[in-house]
Amino acid sequence: MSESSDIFAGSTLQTADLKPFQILAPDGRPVREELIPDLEIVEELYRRMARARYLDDKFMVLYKSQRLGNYAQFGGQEASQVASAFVLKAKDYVCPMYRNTAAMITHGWPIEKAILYWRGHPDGWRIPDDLNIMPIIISIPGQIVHAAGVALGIQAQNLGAVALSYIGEGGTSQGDFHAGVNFAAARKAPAVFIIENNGWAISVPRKVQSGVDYLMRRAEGYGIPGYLVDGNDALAVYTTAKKAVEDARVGNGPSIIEQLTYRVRPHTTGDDPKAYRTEDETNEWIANRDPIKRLKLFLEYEKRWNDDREVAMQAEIETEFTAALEAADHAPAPDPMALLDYTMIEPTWQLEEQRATLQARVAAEGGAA
Amino acid sequence: MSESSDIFAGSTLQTADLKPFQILAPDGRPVREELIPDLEIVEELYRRMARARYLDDKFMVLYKSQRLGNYAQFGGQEASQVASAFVLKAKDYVCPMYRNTAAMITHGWPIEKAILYWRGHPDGWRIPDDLNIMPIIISIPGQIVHAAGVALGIQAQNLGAVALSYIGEGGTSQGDFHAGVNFAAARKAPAVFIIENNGWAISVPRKVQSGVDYLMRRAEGYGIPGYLVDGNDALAVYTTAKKAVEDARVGNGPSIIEQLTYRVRPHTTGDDPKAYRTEDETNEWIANRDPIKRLKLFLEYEKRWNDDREVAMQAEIETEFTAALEAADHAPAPDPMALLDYTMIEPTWQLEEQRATLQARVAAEGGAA
Amino acid sequence: MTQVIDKPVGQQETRPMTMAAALTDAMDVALTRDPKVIMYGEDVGRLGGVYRITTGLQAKHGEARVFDSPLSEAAIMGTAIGAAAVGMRPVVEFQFGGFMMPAFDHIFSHVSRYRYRSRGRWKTPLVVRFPVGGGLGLLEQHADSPEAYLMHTPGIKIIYPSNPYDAKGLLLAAIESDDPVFCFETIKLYRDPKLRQDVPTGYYTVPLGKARIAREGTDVTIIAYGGMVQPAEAAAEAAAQANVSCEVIDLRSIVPLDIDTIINSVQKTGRAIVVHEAVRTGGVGAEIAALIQEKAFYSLEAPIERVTSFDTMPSPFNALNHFSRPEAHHIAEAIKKVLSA
Amino acid sequence: MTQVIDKPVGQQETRPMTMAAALTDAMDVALTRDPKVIMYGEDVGRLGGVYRITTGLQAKHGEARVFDSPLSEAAIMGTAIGAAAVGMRPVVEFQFGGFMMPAFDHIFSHVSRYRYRSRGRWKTPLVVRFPVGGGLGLLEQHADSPEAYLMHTPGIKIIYPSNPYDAKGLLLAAIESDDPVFCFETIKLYRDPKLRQDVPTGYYTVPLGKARIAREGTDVTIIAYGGMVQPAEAAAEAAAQANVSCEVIDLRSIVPLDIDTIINSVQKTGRAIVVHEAVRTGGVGAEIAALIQEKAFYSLEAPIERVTSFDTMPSPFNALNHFSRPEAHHIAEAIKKVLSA
Ligand SMILES: Cc1ncc(C[n+]2csc(CCOP(=O)(O)OP(=O)(O)O)c2C)c(N)n1
Ligand SMILES: Cc1ncc(C[n+]2csc(CCOP(=O)(O)OP(=O)(O)O)c2C)c(N)n1
Ligand SMILES: [Mg+2]
Ligand SMILES: [Mg+2]
Repeated sequence: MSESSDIFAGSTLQTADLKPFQILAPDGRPVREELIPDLEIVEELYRRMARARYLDDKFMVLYKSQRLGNYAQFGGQEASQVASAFVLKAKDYVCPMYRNTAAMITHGWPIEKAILYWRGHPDGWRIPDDLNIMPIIISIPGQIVHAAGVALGIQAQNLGAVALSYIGEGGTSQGDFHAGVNFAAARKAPAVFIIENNGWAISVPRKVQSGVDYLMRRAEGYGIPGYLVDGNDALAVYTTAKKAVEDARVGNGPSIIEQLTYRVRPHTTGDDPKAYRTEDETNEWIANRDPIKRLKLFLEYEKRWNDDREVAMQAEIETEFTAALEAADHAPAPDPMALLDYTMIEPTWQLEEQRATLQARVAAEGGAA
Repeated sequence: MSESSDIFAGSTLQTADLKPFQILAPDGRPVREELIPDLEIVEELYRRMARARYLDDKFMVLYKSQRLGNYAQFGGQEASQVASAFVLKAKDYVCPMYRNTAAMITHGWPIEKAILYWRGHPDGWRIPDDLNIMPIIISIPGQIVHAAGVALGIQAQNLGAVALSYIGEGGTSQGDFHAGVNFAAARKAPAVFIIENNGWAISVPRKVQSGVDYLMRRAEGYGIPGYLVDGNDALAVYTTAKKAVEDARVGNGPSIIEQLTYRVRPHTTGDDPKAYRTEDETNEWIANRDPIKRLKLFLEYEKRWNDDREVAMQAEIETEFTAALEAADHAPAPDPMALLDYTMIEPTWQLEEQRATLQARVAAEGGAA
Repeated sequence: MTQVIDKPVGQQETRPMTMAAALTDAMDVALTRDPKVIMYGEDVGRLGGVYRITTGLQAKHGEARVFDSPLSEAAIMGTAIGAAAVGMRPVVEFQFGGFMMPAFDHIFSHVSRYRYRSRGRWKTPLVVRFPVGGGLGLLEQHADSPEAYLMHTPGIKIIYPSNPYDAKGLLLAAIESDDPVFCFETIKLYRDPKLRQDVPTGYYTVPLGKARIAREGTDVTIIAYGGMVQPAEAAAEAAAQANVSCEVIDLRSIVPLDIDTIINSVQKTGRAIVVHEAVRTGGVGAEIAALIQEKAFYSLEAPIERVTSFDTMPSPFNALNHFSRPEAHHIAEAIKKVLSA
Repeated sequence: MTQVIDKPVGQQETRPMTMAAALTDAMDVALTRDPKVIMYGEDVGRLGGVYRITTGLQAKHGEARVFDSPLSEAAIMGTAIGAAAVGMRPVVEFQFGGFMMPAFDHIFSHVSRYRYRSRGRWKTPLVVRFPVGGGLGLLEQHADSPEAYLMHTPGIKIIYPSNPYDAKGLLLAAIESDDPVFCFETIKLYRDPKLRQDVPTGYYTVPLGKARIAREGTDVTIIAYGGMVQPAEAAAEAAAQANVSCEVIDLRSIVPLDIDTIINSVQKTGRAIVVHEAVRTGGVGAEIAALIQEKAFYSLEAPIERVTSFDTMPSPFNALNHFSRPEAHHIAEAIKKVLSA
């Protein structure tokens, strides 16, 4: 692919052919035996991915019965999110976007909070005090720049932590993707940027976003490592994220990891992909490249898994989720004052006036305020 | 420099070592004899670069005597601007930034207009009807995105033209650099993006902007060619720009060209570089790497140039400039209504009211309106 | 309820349309009439936009004229400027109003000034469309109403339709305008069945800068636009029960602003309320209040009231939306207030 | 001419300072007091910023705390949010006010909402400083006054000093504020020798939201801020010759806005003029006019006047600047107008 014009000494064009890094083939067989992590870890990854999948399935059900708002599903991207967030320590920060529920619960977000968040309940918006998760960002791709800033703050305070941020392949077309990554790279700040290339930005296919074959080639332009990874191979994701995070932690600066995966589900629960892509394409990924199935097959080959364990695990997952749902269902009705709380630490008189208006409106409705 | 980790099949990091493309060495000797363009062209380039230098020198003098506003000098970057804009046809578009006076006059901007522009005179802001030069952009780097749009318009109307835009190396850190280049690359629109890397963004040295060695490596991330060029070698600039422009014209899409040059003069006439860089650094460029001297030496070796021709040329340049200055000096005093003209094609009533206010104010001052 | 004025005489064929359908139809007409019109944005091609307002246009007019762009509002806006300058008439879409901000440098620094900057050499006849407003329990940032940012930015026009007929006519006028125009489309109105009305299928325009008197009245003037016209009308209807006669003005466009209609009305009623969904401080309501007191000072019998959202983020808390986003009963309170002043 | 109020009692040492020097001193004090304070932006390190407001700070406090950033306002703003959230107190600089727009998504979508969005988990105590205003014959885009865009954006504060004492005290209060603050610095005032005054060399703050009565008066209230305070004072002085007594209010901060001082004054004078350099439509003047008529309706004896720049690009035409940018004699006309109403 390299343009070796003999005239232009200094020209470049996609100088290296790239293949996504894999440890497990889609059928679960190791292709890089020597890189298999400790099997305890593999098992734990499997459990957490299964747990995430269960949540994603349940959220769809809750949405359909109007017990959840419009929700951005991650189903099919469990390896990509879980196996990467899994490498973090508690002191590390996740800077999430809307599709990162799996990464967030992996970093410790309580499922109950996730339910409340996607119900638009104030208690869901509150990030628990001990959790280093930044607010979910909807305006694409603010989180990338915030992550660079978190990394700057980590660096300045010598916290020994890392900021991990995610972005969709569509989001990489935004100017801020560039501005944020470049800033972090220029200052060697401890950030890791994961591009979850799930093939689609709502209805827009990957190829519309850019003329380049792989988006991690952008790393070349920042002087930082870029990794191309099979994003449905949990072990490849884990291994790469671990390297990138530890590199960042020791002061080697940021990396970009492109994880090739697929959004097998609609963009959000409100979307219908039939309008823009074939079911065949989707079904192929579901049938042959499911990240959870792949890991399970591997564990089965390794004799680390069987039906009994599966059944027990699923029961555990269900119990946990059911308890979380119950807790969420019992959350008090949102306090209407939440509309104005937290706008400012020192509210303006205008906000105080509006608070009085709000109180009056609530009272008129027979509310509590 | 390439990171050939045997673990990560898909990793990249600055895979190729790069050297700037050169045709002439700094001493004027050809290093790529076979690539010397027609000597007529070389002579014309020399004349135009000398003309540009003369203007830049004069503008400094005019500024000092308060006959010009604060002006962004290009002195030292003549090869970079003149030899690139020179490859354009009249139907091609230049999307300039504030430092591109040399490129603009090369594409046909009358010197008289340039003087008026930098005097803040309305007649200088008006771009003549037959000239395909877009407005000078100050907010960095709007022109890059506009160029992508001009290229889109060219493509849609099959105009067979190309949009050429310039940006400083500092400007490449902006999000919009990325958004604009990526858009053009994704649509294979006929645009060429020249990074004039003159070492400094006001007081900020190149290395602060990014961790990468050469900014043209960004091209890799858009799947387009990137060229690294000795920006003080007019023939290398010319040859590269020609290739990039003709590639764009025939539908091969955009390129990024990084031209290594140096801002030997202050950022603008109002700046004093002593505050942030050594005079040695600057003097080295002036003494050993001046683009005009290099071309002259070459022409002299080739026996295409001598003192008589030099004297005659300088006289011509002076005559032209003097006439332009005279014309500019005789431009009518700016019509105060220029303050509101051209804000809207269909002005709002507010603008009409303000027009009346303006008229009254002008009248009160004994003005013409 | 919605009265249509300015209906072109002699216009024959009509079809019942929602606001969404009327907007789609406007673009179809524009694409058909003028080969310089192109449309792009995120998801506008195959999908027809997340609200399906460009549905069918790519299929009918081809991928060269209606296409998906990379995900970058700055690129969408900035390239529209360049393309418009060299002869096209781009009609581009942002996916939501709140997502215009990555493009804001191109709005503030460029689209507003490109013509001025070149002293008329380059004009930028382009239209930017986007859904705005809340009340639908969507995610955060899907309910913003950023018109005041644009109103404070010279050189551009702003349309804000409240019904299908106006939507089509205003959008066609916007596409025809040589000044750049921003088109605010209230999500809540897109498919509101109450608004469905007979709209001419052919070409017509509704002139920019002419407000519509949605309801005549003599006691209080209520000034609204977009999604706030309905609650204003509802409040007026309710007030009528109590023998209070409200005039409801639907601005249709914010720039140009039909000051004559506003002032005439306030001179008659002596009392004014401005309603908008955007946050209060520094909103369009402030400008209109400032203008009214400037131009109808001696007619005013009560302070001008503003009914707006609170000065905070548009609520992502589904259950609480209705406490902040103006509703008919909030306007009713304002009516009481201006009457008791 | 400039009266200083709120001078902390017992403050001993002072030094004569221009506004530029006072701002530099404020930052020096902040860097010395609080290790969490860091400063970055374009050219702020070695050069000390294009207006040299950060001069000497890198040399004194080190490159780790005062540094040049890549040329990207979005990166500057966005990283300041992240860094502030995890414990720093960034004080960042945009090179000019008009250049904040590439960062506007981070302003509109993020810095204003980050705390709200996390329901208090993350706060963003940061300050963004930048030079604004014109009258100096600089290039285009070097004379903008974008405060109205920020005023309409909830969750942030805006300071706008008019003299050295306030500049230092407001900036220190801003750095201490746990809410994000935007600091507008009028270029024309930076080194205005008329403003040079004795300023305490130590730590002190001027509280945000308390306006300064720059001149007492009884006939007309003139509300101004930043670079407009001087022309307002000059107009008041001229009016005094004709026995018209003007009260001049220097707002000091736009958010919070000292509405009490404004309303008290208008209740006394019955006449109000708001002056700003920003374009007229949708400006801060509209909000203040709207508030005055809301809260002092029955005291008003004339329509509130606005003296502002025209609704167009701040003039790049050096010779013409003074026709648009408010000057004392424009304010004088407004005084006549409100008196003759
Ligand atoms: C600034 C901005 N513009 C537009 C949108 C609307 N939008 C939401 S999701 C989406 C597609 C994102 O695709 P991608 O980045 O690939 O992430 P994915 O949803 O596939 O995870 C768009 C355009 C947005 N959220 N923010
Ligand atoms: C959006 C924006 N931010 C800041 C500036 C102020 N500024 C003017 S020139 C300059 C440095 C530009 O350096 P570079 O891009 O290398 O171009 P050069 O001046 O060296 O040609 C800066 C920061 C600007 N013009 N626009
Ligand atoms: Mg995607
Ligand atoms: Mg430079």
